[in-house]
Amino acid sequence: MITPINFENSIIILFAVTMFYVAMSSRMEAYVKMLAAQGALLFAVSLHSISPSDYITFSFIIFETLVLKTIVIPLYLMKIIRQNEIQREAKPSIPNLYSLMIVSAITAVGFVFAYWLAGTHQPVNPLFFGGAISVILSALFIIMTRKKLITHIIAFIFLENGIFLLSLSVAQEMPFIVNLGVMLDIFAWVLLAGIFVKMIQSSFTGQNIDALKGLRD
Amino acid sequence: MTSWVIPFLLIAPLALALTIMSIKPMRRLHIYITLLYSVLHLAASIYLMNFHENFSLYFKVDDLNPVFLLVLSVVFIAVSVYSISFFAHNDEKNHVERSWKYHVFLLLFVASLDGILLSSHIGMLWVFLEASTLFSAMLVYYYTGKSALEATWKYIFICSIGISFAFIGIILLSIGCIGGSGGEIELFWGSLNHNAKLINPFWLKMAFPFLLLGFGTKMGLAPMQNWLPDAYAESPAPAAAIISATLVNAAFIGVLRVHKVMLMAGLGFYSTTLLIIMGFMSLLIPAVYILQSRNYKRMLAYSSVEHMGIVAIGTSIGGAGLFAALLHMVGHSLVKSAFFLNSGNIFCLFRSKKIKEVTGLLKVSPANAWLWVASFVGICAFPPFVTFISELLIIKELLGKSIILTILFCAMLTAIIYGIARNVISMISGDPQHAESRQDAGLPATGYIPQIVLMGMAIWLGLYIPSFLLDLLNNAVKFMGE
Amino acid sequence: MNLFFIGIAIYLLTAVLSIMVKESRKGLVTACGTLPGGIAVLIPCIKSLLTGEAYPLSFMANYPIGQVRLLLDPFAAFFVMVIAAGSIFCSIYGSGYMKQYHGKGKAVSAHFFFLICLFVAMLLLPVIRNAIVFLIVWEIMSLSSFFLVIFESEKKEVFDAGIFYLIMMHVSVILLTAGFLVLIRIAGSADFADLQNVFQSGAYRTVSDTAFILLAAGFGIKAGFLPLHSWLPEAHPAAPSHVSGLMSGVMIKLGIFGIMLMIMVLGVPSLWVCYSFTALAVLSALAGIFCASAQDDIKRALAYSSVENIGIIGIGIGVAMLGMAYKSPVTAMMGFSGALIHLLNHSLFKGLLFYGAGAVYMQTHTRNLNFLGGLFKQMPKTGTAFLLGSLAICGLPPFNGFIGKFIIYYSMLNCKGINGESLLIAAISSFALLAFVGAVSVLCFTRLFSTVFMGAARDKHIESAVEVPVAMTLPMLVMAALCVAGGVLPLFLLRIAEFPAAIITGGKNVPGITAEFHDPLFVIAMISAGLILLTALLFALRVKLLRRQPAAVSGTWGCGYDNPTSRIQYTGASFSMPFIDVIKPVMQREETAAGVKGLFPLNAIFSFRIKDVFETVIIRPLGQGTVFLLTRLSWIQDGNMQHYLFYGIVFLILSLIWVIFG
Amino acid sequence: MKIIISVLMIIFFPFLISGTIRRVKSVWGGRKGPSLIQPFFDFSRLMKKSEVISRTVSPVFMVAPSASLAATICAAALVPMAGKSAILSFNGDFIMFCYLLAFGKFMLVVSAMDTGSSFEGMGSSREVTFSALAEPGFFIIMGSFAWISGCKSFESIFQGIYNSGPASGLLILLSIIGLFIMLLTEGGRLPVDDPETHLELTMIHEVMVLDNSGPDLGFIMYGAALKVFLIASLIASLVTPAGIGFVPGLIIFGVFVGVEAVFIGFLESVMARMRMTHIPQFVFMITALAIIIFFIVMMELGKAL
Repeated sequence: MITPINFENSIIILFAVTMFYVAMSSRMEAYVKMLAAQGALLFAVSLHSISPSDYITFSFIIFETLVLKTIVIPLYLMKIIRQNEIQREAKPSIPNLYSLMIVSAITAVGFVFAYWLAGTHQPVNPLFFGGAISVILSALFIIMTRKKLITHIIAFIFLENGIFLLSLSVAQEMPFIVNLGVMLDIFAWVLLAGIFVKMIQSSFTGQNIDALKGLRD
Repeated sequence: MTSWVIPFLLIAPLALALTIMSIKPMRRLHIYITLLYSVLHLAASIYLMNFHENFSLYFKVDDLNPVFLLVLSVVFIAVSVYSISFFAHNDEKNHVERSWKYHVFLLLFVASLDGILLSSHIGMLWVFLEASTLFSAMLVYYYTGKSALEATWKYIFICSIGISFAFIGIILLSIGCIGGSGGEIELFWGSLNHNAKLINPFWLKMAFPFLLLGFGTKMGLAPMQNWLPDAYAESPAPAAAIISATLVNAAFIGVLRVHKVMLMAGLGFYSTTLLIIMGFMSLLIPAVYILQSRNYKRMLAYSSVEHMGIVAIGTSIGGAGLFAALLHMVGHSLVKSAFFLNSGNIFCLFRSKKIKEVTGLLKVSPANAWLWVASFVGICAFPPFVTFISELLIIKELLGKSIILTILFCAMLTAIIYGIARNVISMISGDPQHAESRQDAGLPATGYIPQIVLMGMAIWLGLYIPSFLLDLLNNAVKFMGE
Repeated sequence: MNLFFIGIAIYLLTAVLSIMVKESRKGLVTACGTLPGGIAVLIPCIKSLLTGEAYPLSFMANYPIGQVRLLLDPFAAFFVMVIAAGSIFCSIYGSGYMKQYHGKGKAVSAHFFFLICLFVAMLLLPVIRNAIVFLIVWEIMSLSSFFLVIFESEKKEVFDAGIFYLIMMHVSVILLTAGFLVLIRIAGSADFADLQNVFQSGAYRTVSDTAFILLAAGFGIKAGFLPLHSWLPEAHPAAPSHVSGLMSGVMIKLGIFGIMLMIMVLGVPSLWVCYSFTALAVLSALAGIFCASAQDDIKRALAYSSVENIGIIGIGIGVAMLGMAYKSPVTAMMGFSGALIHLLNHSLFKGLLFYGAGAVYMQTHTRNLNFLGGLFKQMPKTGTAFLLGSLAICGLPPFNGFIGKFIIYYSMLNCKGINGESLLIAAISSFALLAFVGAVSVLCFTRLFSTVFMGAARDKHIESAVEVPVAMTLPMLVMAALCVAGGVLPLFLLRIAEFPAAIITGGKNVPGITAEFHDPLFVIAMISAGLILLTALLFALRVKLLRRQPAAVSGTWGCGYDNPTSRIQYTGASFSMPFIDVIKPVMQREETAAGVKGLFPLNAIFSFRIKDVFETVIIRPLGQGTVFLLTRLSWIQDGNMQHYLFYGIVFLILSLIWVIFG
Repeated sequence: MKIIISVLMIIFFPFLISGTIRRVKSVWGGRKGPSLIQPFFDFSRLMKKSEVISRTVSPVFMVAPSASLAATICAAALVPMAGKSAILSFNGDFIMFCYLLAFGKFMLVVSAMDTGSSFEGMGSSREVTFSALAEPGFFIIMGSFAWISGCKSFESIFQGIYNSGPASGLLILLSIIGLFIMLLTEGGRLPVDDPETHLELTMIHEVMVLDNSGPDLGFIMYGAALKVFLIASLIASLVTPAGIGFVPGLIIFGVFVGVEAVFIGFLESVMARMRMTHIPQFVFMITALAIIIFFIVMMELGKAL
């Protein structure tokens, strides 16, 4: 089935597009901006897709997407970046051009897969699903290829956003799944706070993954 | 019937943790608080073992989790007894002022494990799994410092990726539950098992690898076992002991429950195959690395991977194999925790984790040497330890499945035993190189009693499995079967 | 049976005591505890062996073991007797031998503890009739012997030997486990009696053959059959001498016990299995004695000769199996009784020889033949015992060794009348090769004894050696006396071997079936006694003749060379050289020679050692190959987290693809 | 009666045999040569002599010769002589025969090594090597005979071999050759060993007894001669036809032993000692012959079944 281009779908497509930008650029600020952008987009999607009928969930989600995802986490990360003078990602293991190609390929595959699912008897919204899958896979790809730890954190949050989108796709029927997604965010948030509050001073967050090969056999 | 025991298990640790934080300077008190709670924990789990109670739909004692609870309490008591000597004499870099953290996060960690074991809802289980990751991470990070930080980082990151996979799995499962023919299915284990046939098989099949990999990450199954050596090697001995002996079991219960859903849904073929593949991969990795590991705590970690692999293989066989797997899990928890506690003593004697630098243990302190050897014997599944019986049963069942796999299994076990034996014997024999290793050889009795007791239990089970444990295990097997 | 368990209890009590008393007393306590314990165990065994009674006992254990049956029938009693006797000698000797390690901070108490563990495990094994418990006790036996072997594990070679031994034992127990499980899966019970009921009938022929091969391999590793013998020459030299005496004299016999047990339980396997078993046994005997006659290390040589003797015992078993297969109960009975008798004898003289080697090592601190020599004058008791032991192990009359070999020969002579040329060929070839082995063992042991005890010392250091304490000489002399006694009382040996043999063959044969060669044995006894008497007479005559003229003492006649030193004596290497030349094709040997140069050559070196083909060709490459393969995979855990995640994701995607499209 | 005769033979024939051999050689060499019983005089002279012993030796050196001789005498009791009847005969006695000889050899070798002389070591190592190579052949022969005749003792085998089918003649012939080689090997005669050479390097048996003297030497000499006689009489009683009376049997036996002695002497006069490296092949011929014998036997039995 072909879904008409409406508000929601265009937002999801934007959502996927953000990953392209991440894949191209190697500037930290850009990553964080994209993070904020994704938060905003998710806010919009959830506005659109969650019925305001149950207020608890609704307000919870609103708070989560708008406050946490869009404002707090990006600001906090920006603070870390500023303090440690991490402007750019270290030289990635594959050139940005290729990573862009690969990410777009991943996105394509994701959407194709989603449409295939939708076509074959599976009741999913292909755009939701495809967007989610492509963002998740692209985030994993970013983790694979980028070297700075801070980038890994950011990419992990991208991953969560993808998952959040996925959970929105079943939001109507199973609202608590979305709550779980929120739990995951909180987890990441604690993780950031817990581990890096100590290390903000240290140069740990700016380190390369290559510096962390001490433990091996 | 609803109970007050489960909420006690979930709430009391928090309360105690807060108390400890409020009385940071009174260090001995922390130890006794932990000890007290561990005893209460044992009492609670024995109570729950006899009265299957539930709490608020989300927490339920069924036939599967009592045995896990029991193991958890036993190891917990052992660890908290050991903590007495650990913090009295044994604390490696004398981070006494930070010792409260250890107790706080130990309590919280145990609480989260209880949550995992008792939760009757897939989401609840997942939430507590997250929590356990965080708390255990803080335990791992007990010694600040570069390597500890690196280990913690890898641990947390890999595990959180795993957890995200698990969450994706849950979402896919829920899609299946919506789209199934039977209307909407609640994500309670009970209802999942009951309506397994109604879940849309496609989504269930999609969900399973995600869930298996997600829980398998915490369980230490290859290919996501990589965090395990780092985390175990860097964390303080008692923490390593309780993590290695209980966290993996908790993740294992998740795997078991998902596996059961698959079985109920008639998709057992897929889950069985994936489990056996992961099991054999988890046998291969230690076979490779135990031969060349230079650090005895990492060696122990790899052997944990191996045993999880054995457990997974047993599970995938099912029936008697599942019985053997559960028995093996019990035995492994007992022996491995003793092994790690003992490694704490050895580190205290030699101030080194390098196998090469630890020599002549037999001359430095015979008690530790023989405990070390005994735990080696137990971990290599020689009789009279219970691990021998369980591996015997697993081999028996595997023989029924396929000869090739059996040969592979035995060959890898032999290679692993070769590696461990070489390291352990070279550690106990010879003459001590470090002069300073002699002077503080005198550890308090609490540094030995837990290991001895755990060993004793493992041997006792190896010679005679008491009927109550038999009932627990059989019930669990029956539960998985029906 | 009660007495048996009282004995076991005494053993365990001794273990506890030996831990508690102070180091210098431990040996004494062990010896004093083992003596009554061993005797208490021996009494019911002898009773059952003479009367053929069986004492059962059974109790219920929890799942998964199930019902455990213990049975002290003559078959078990025979082995228990061997073990108990061995344990007594070993503990007495050990109490003396371990004195040299006191006060050196070595794990003496653990040593004695594991020694008694080993005793108890070995004593329990024969009476256990439940496969799983059998495996457990078996593994306990292997483990405790492992800890005994690595007593001096600070030495590199001891350490390596110990690990090698552990691995071989583990392989053997894996094979045993597999074999038993194959049976248990069919029979649904771990009790030997049930297995017997199921498989004795000959149904499931292939299953029982498979199981028999697996189990025979497993037990064969323990016993030291070719090509899995290579742990003996490693572990025996490594272990303290009383332990190696015990292992070689007693423990490896439990491998034989297992094989006999399997014949009893599974009935005789298919013909080709019997034939290949016999062939392997013959080969073990040959290879064992070949290697033994070329070793420079006393204990290595003795270890190889154990392989040889196990081979001889195996020949007896093989002939007996063939006899069973061809429905000739007489041959079967003779074969088994011959094997059992030789087993008993070997436990005596091999223990004795190892103890002698230990005494030599204790006094000279070397085991290398090329440094020893002339010890007889300094250690007359040890020397005498060793001489008698060597004569006995060569199977020469008037010693017990001859009896066992004779019966085995005889059982082969009996093969006529059973039809089948293949059997004849097998019989004649093993007949002839057994004779050859016997002759070569004469070479081997004349070489061993005379290079160690005869002539003059080849090295200054060992001239200070003196006789060892009585705690060590006593067991040796008693064992030597027993060797002679066995030679002159062959009928008694046959008597105690008949009931067990009858049980192995299925219990159908009445012991009287071997009456045919009672009178040969009787004549042999006469001749042996006569030989001893005649020797005494001639010696007396000689003394009488020489009483008048005093003997002139001079130097050895050096054939004109009037400045002999002890260095020009024939060494062990040169002694065995002609023979090594003869068997060159089958023995790999590596020589290192720096020939003489110039008019006045200063130093010329020549040394050669025999490589054990089976070890260099089969065992080592196997192990090294495995290790190599595994180390090739060591890129997995390279410390880079991205790779770690990559493995996971690849696995995830692959499994997803398989799940969805597969 | 028989026993007495056998005992007498055991006492006297060894001397006669070695006497004969010497006589034949010297006659062949154109000399007159000593009387036939000269060896007996040598023996009695040695008995009277005192002894010279080496410093290095131990008590074993004193006991060994007596023990060795005793073993050979015991072995003699098992060998069928006059009329194919032995003093003692039982099933499987030929096994014990071999092992008794081996016992004697063991003791001699050990005592030789006791002197610490390298020459004696040389001799003893050769001795044990070559006799080891002789062993299997003898056993194959006896085993095959035992099967084909269905008997298990020297006596009965030598009886039974005659009525064991057509091939028995061939069997006997082959086995005679085999046994004769064994005689040369065990008895230390040419071409295996040259008892009368003057170069110790080339000796086998003689060099082992360099340091023995007095009665010991006498024992050893007599033992060696006795060994030769025993194997010779094995051959002799093998060719004595079965079922003829005692006296003719006795005569044939005596004559044949004599013939063998002469033949040995003849060989020693016409042949030279082989190179040490060639001796194993020569000795191994026994086994080769024995294998042929075995296959003939198997054919016979195959017909039987």
